[in-house]
Amino acid sequence: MWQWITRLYHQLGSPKWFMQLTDKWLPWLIAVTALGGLYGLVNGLLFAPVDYQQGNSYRIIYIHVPAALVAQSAFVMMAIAGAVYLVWRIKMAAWVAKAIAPIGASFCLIALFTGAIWGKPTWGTYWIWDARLTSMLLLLFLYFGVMALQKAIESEEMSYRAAAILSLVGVVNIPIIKYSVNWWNTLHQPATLKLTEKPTMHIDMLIPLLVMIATTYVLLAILVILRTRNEILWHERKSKWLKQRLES
Amino acid sequence: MASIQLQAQQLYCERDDRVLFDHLDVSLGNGELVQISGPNGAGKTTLLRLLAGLNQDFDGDVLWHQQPLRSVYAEYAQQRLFMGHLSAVKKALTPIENLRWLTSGWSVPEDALWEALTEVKLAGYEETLCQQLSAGQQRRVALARLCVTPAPLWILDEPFTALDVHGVSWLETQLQQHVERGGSVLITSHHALQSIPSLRQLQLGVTREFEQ
Amino acid sequence: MASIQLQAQQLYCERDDRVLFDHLDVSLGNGELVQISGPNGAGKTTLLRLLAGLNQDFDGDVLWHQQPLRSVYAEYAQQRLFMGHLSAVKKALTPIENLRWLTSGWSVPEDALWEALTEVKLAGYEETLCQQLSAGQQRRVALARLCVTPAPLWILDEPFTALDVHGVSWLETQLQQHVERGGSVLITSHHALQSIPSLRQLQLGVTREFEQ
Amino acid sequence: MSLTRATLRRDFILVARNPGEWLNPLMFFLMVAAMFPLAVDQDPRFLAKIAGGVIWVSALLATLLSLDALFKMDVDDGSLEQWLASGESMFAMALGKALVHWCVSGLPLTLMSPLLAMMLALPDDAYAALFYSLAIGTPILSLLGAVGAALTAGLRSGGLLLSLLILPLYVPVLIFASSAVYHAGLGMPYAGQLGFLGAMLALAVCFTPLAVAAALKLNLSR
Amino acid sequence: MSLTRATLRRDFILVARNPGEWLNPLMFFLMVAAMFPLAVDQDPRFLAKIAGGVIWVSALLATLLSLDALFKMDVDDGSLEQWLASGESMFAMALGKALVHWCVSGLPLTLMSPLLAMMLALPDDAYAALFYSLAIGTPILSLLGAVGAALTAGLRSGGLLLSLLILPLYVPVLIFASSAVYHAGLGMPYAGQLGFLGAMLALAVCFTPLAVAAALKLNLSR
Ligand code: HEM
Ligand SMILES: Nc1ncnc2c1ncn2[C@@H]1O[C@H](COP(=O)(O)OP(=O)(O)OP(=O)(O)O)[C@@H](O)[C@H]1O
Ligand SMILES: Nc1ncnc2c1ncn2[C@@H]1O[C@H](COP(=O)(O)OP(=O)(O)OP(=O)(O)O)[C@@H](O)[C@H]1O
Ligand SMILES: [Mg+2]
Ligand SMILES: [Mg+2]
Repeated sequence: MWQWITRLYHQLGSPKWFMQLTDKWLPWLIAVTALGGLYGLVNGLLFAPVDYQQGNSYRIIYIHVPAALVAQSAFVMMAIAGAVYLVWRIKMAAWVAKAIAPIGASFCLIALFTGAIWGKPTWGTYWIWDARLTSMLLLLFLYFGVMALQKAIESEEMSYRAAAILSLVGVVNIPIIKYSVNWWNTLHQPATLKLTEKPTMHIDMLIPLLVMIATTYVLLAILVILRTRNEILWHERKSKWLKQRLES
Repeated sequence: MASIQLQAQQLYCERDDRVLFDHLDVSLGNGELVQISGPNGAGKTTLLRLLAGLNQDFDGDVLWHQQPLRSVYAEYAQQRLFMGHLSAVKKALTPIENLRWLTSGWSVPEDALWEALTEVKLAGYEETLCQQLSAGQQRRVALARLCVTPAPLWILDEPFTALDVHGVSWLETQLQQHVERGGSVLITSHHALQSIPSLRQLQLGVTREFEQ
Repeated sequence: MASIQLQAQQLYCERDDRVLFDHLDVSLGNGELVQISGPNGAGKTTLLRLLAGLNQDFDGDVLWHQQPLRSVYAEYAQQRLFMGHLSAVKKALTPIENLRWLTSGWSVPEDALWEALTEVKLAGYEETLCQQLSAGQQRRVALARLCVTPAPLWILDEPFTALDVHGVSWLETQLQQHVERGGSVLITSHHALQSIPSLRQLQLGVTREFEQ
Repeated sequence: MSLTRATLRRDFILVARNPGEWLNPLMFFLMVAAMFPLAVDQDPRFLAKIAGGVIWVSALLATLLSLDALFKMDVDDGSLEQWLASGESMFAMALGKALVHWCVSGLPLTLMSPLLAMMLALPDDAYAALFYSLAIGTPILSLLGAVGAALTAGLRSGGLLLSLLILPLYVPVLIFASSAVYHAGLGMPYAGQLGFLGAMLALAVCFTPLAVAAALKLNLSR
Repeated sequence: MSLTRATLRRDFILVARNPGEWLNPLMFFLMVAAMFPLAVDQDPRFLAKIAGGVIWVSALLATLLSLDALFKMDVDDGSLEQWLASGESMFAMALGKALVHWCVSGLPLTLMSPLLAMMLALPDDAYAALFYSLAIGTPILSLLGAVGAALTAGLRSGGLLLSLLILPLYVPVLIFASSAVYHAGLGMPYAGQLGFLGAMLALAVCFTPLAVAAALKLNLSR
């Protein structure tokens, strides 16, 4: 058992192993994304029944909800990777954390953007200060904070560690922020516009949605892997194994 | 080399009720090197900044070609190069960018700048950000302009700071050559400059000792 | 004097893909003075900070009494005094207040502090704000603690900066006395320290020259 | 321990010698709050509704601005290096620094808040709530802010970056505090909100010094 | 002249190398504006009334914060000394510095303002007024701010002191600009207010560089 753990530890820390592993995995992951995406989008956009309240505009849910969920999970992943780096000084973890930040922020932007587009037909406005929207916006700010800090520090080591500390502080705060924002929104007098009460979902709508959510997580994995590989290629550009690899 | 004629007469300066110098006369012409020496706190930096026209908190006259410094300041500025304690090297720029800025008052051709960096042993670091250079290397960036600016009068405050042995002897050679070409130098340094023949010393008073 | 046993084995450090030192061994015991020398950018400051436990960005072991530095850091810190490029002198405080802070890790009696300031020729300036002192005088404030801290191991980065001739010889005497008392000193300086008999030199590699 | 105590004493001497350090945040607080009526509407009934929020936002910004210098000076002049070289506990140091900061920013703001409340026509019932919420809330701002200040201490464009990092973290404090004031103004109970603020303060005291210490140690390997 | 041009080029290189310099004020602007609904009330009808004022106050604060570094870096590293030593015209230099500052702070804010206007439910009629008032008003903020930045460049707690010095000077800009936006929201004409802003801008371009130059020369006799 212990041996297995130490082996895993060394493997996880090894860029070479990561490259080899992801060489094998990437095609499969991409295939899964393509299939899942195709299925989810075709079913969601073409075959799922029309919503009796919102007509066809609800179909943006197939992008909006997965993006929102992934954006939140990505932050947690980033914080975990950061913590691993802080404790064990595994360079790989820092590279993964660095790779996640812009991806998470992008998903966050997608969720906000699709939500805003969706808001226009449903609420008649692009933006209201609803609890969920607000906490999503704050999440975006947290992402920007981490990225800005990373950019601002020249020494690479330091920037990794600083970003890790910040994302840990952030991840502790996310539940507090979410909670307080929820509470704020429900205790003040209610806004004139509200998220439409969600009709219990038709099964034909639900399945494509679940597929899309799963697919988006896989997409997140792919993007993180690709960006991490870039980091590896850059940082290990002098190493022997990489030169051999590139030659063969 | 343009003609140099800097004269200071009857300078008087006090800081915090302590007289730094009084009835001080300084004059400088072509081919001269004046080292201002004295213990810490004697007023060397103060005197240098004053002669460079950067400090007007004194009594007495500073003349450039017989004219008060302030009235011909722009011309004077063209003719003298000032290097203070602070090196004006931006850490977020590369040595070549810094040098370009430092010499922008004179029109210096681009390749002369690259040569100057090579001259101060920074070849290969031209495109590295200065924050990644060591203390002495940053200092060399600032010194590189001595090779390229045409100003005949140099005013240097502790230019030997942070330089290694080679750097020091390089700078001594520069000073000497400049003086031989007919330029002149006003310098403070705790470093002995004996190797330069035309050296003149200007000793500033010792700091007052307090009784306990 | 407490016993000193600092060992560094197989140190390796690179910055920006340039190896500063490799397979470097350093050891220091009572009564030794090691001067780390080398040209600008050789890695002297880096090595010093690393031996002081202020930089962990290297490979190899640094041992204090046979134990890894990080595991006995608090004890080690009590035994060594570190002075870097930055002097940690607050300009809005007076010399005596600064010195009090600088020595607060050891319990130093108040009158020893005043004596130390007299020793570095700052008598009379004890209650002046440091921003009104000259470059060299500010440096002396930081140096004053050499006279009063009981730490046996001194790590000093370019301590001669900005000192005048008297200051330099004073500091040399201090170093010599400290070593004679059984203390030890690790120092970088572009200044020659020949006067001290037990001097050992540690030469760091020359900077890589680039071809044009 | 001794160095921590010496540092606290030194910091208070510095503040005493440069009263701007506590006067400036206070003035800024007053000015920002005073700008709102100019920018929005001077009608007291209208102001009464926004007063609590405006005062809290101003307090938050004033705290933020004064955070910038918290560790920067110490990094620049080498004091932090000496501190790290001393091998003493960072936790105590971080806590001490936050305490000094609060005494310099949060405390004067809290004491001055009734004046602003009056100028902005805050309902009488809400004065106590404003005072208590500031008294409990501003220490949280100092503690969280210290994390940001430590992370950005060695950087060039520190001030703004710092704001970016910690403004989102300030949101819960802002929400609970301004809601306390708002409810008090309507005559409703607000003990719950203050309780939450208290809980947050307890959490912050325990954990933020850890983050500050870790962030300061980053400066080790510069 | 050549040094002024070199300085402009150098400053733009520095900005390009450190995008935080223009991104951070922008983010700060967005964040501060987003705090208000949290602190006050999220009802769109209510927000619509304060939106113009809130956006302008946020813009003003964002500009203020980014001013701090305008001359400070140059003083600290000796660039200003070199500049003074060069004997070139200070007027051009001051104007150039303000221009760079505006490109980095005011311009991005102006371009982003419609987004914030949307989030704060600004009435549709007021969008144009907001945009124009920012386009004319933020250069004034940069120019006036440069005076404060020059005065406080050599000081320790510059940031806050700077705010204190120039916030009062910003008040007229704030009043005219927010009144323009407010009137536009009610469907009333607002050309008059913009006219005043324009006149102020013209004045500021002519005179503030003189003040900046004088303030920088104070650093001569340090
Ligand atoms: C900018 C605008 C919007 C943002 C930022 C936003 C944000 C979010 C977030 C963060 C989630 C994830 C679920 C969670 O964590 O609770 C979510 C889910 C969802 N959103 Fe939005 N949203 C926006 C607009 C809208 C609009 C206009 C609608 C439809 C009227 C909508 C309907 C939904 C639904 C149905 C879900 C999934 C159900 C659930 O998980 O609760 N959203 N949104
Ligand atoms: N912050 C940094 N980031 C990256 N590289 C650095 C950094 N600081 C120094 N270096 C590199 O490390 C090398 C050694 O620097 P160091 O400051 O140790 O030199 P030094 O021997 O003390 O030189 P000097 O005599 O000029 O003080 C330099 O050549 C520089 O390129
Ligand atoms: N900003 C200041 N305000 C008031 N007095 C000052 C100021 N700067 C320097 N002084 C005083 O002027 C005296 C001379 O300072 P100056 O910096 O000219 O000395 P220096 O000869 O250059 O010394 P060093 O060799 O240490 O550089 C000092 O003793 C100091 O007391
Ligand atoms: Mg001097
Ligand atoms: Mg060095």
